[in-house]
Amino acid sequence: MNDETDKGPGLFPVPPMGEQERMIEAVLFASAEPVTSAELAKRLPEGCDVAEALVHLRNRYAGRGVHLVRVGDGWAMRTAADLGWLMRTEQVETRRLSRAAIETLAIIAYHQPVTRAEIEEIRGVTLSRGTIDQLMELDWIRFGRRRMTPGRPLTFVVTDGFLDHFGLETPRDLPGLKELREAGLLDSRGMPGAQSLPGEDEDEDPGQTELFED
Amino acid sequence: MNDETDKGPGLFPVPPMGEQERMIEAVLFASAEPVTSAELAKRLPEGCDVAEALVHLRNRYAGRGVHLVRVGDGWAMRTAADLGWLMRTEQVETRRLSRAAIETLAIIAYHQPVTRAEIEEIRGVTLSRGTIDQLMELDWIRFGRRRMTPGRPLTFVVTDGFLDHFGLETPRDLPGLKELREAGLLDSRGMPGAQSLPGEDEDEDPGQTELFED
Amino acid sequence: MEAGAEQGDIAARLEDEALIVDVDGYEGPLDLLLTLSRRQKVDLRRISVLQLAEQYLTFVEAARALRIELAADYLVMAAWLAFLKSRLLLPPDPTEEGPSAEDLAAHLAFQLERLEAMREAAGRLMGRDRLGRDFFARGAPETQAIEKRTQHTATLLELIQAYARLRTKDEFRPYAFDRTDIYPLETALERLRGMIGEAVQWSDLAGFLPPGWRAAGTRRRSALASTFAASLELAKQGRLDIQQTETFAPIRLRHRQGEVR
Repeated sequence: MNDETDKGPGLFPVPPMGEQERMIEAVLFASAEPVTSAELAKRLPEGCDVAEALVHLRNRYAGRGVHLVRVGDGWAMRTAADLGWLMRTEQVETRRLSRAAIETLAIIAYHQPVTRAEIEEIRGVTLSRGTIDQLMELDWIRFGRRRMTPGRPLTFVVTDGFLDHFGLETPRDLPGLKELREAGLLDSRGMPGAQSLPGEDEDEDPGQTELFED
Repeated sequence: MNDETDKGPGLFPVPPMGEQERMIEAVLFASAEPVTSAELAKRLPEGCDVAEALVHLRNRYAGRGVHLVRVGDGWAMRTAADLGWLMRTEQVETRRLSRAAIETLAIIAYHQPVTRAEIEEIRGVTLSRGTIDQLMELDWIRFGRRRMTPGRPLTFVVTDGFLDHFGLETPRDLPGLKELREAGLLDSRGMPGAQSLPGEDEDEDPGQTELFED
Repeated sequence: MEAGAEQGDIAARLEDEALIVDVDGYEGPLDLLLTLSRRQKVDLRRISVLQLAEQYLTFVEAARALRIELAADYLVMAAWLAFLKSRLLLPPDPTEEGPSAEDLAAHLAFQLERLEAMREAAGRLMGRDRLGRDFFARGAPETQAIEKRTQHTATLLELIQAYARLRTKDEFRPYAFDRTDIYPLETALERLRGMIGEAVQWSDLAGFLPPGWRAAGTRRRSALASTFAASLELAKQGRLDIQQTETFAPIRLRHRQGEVR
């Protein structure tokens, strides 16, 4: 935790922008995990303009072997993807995901927040035990808020860990999201005339689209 | 992915110096250990001038928040020494919560307000003083109201700090047993007509969500 | 029938059989429908649902002919498609309520298109540059140990798994029936095995219930169910005969005559 005396207002002049950039550079280099803007602001001396310093830093690393990337609310340094072949020794062997797990992950990412019943409706098959478990263990999905519909079902959403892993700044950057939405393929549309069963949720879904709204 | 054949001499042109610099930058960034010049030369395509690229890279980082430094006979990226104070928050050592603590916390979260005797009954072991102290210190639990039963025992409830840490809006968003089972996070199947454990909720049916109904 | 059509028939049948052999490879009826719909070689938006329904029903028929047991959800889908097919073929009945056959067909087409879209999205997602494979985090995060503070932490998953562990620790014990209202099959079997030798005459099943389980209610129902299941097992082993004179009449048991005990 930062000591308050480090940043007594007015006691020290605000460091010049170049210096602010250096500080952020150092903090981001030191951390393997993304660091949020709020966290950066807390660490830097009072009066620093984190957002602006981040813009400078991002430009500085454009085209380099290492990039500044945004991950959800956080920022991180990551090596350029075109140099992945150089890092063979650092590569981690990831467990091969089942087709069910991959599809479920995509459905959660594109439809979030999404309930279990909706995932099953889209895949047309019961979600097998272990699929959710596996995605949670990978820290790619987590529980969202309960849907305010009968039965108040749990929802699932993707995590910042998911964004980090797939090199996405926000869930809005999912490939093809816009086209899918325009084609109406992300609408939650029930069987016409079907009665909603208790515990199941209907189309009225607060928050379904709001996540992707600007 | 490239493989060994990719750097057969003369097959590919030597990358330009700027590119060699990028490659070394990425390798040093991603490596857990300092990397020797010989190792760098082995990783880079045939014909690269590692020594010269290192000089360029070192100059590029001169005065930045991160430096290229020599460590033993290897090379590494290190944050600038004058910015060490920024890294102070990095020193928090996180340790897993003990099994006793996490179980106690879970019981409080799911059954709040809950008395010490009830926690002990569910876990089947005596609750040590240190466990409660630790959870209090973490600001994850606090005292709730006294139970209006003989002896008027104190109860425990979870705090907003708890909700914040676990990314929950309300304790109601905690998944219930049935939902855990459906999500495959629970291995055993429920026994038909299984009864609640002694000392638990007085309700007939221990549906988890009910516990938090107002 | 033209020879060409017949040959086409044979080809289609062989294809169906190939599908059936592979039925375990399909992730449910929707997945199978998606595969079948590719045979039409048209954009999913222009798919003929009627034709698709027929293909699916042919598939189920073929499975039946080969005596392959399909999972229940495949049969549910078949029943629904048969219903849809008849609705699509008949002229619409203006007095009938509910969604039209066209609406139902359109929804099925939508489901197929959406599933395919999600498959493609999943493929694109997995094909992206990925952390730890194509791009990398700092290999040596720096921590300068000046002031060390230990912070205990836990994840939500750990929390709920801890809770689940507590709540289910009894259930992990294999069949430890300490639950007061459940009369386990094993116990019923053991009891019945001991008693049946005495049943020279036809005796009411209820007479074999243990004392304390005979009063009406959950306990009686559980004991009755288990004892009946046990009697079926012993009948299968040839140790007793079961008789019921009419529907809902009392079930009676008798030790099988001549059986060596």
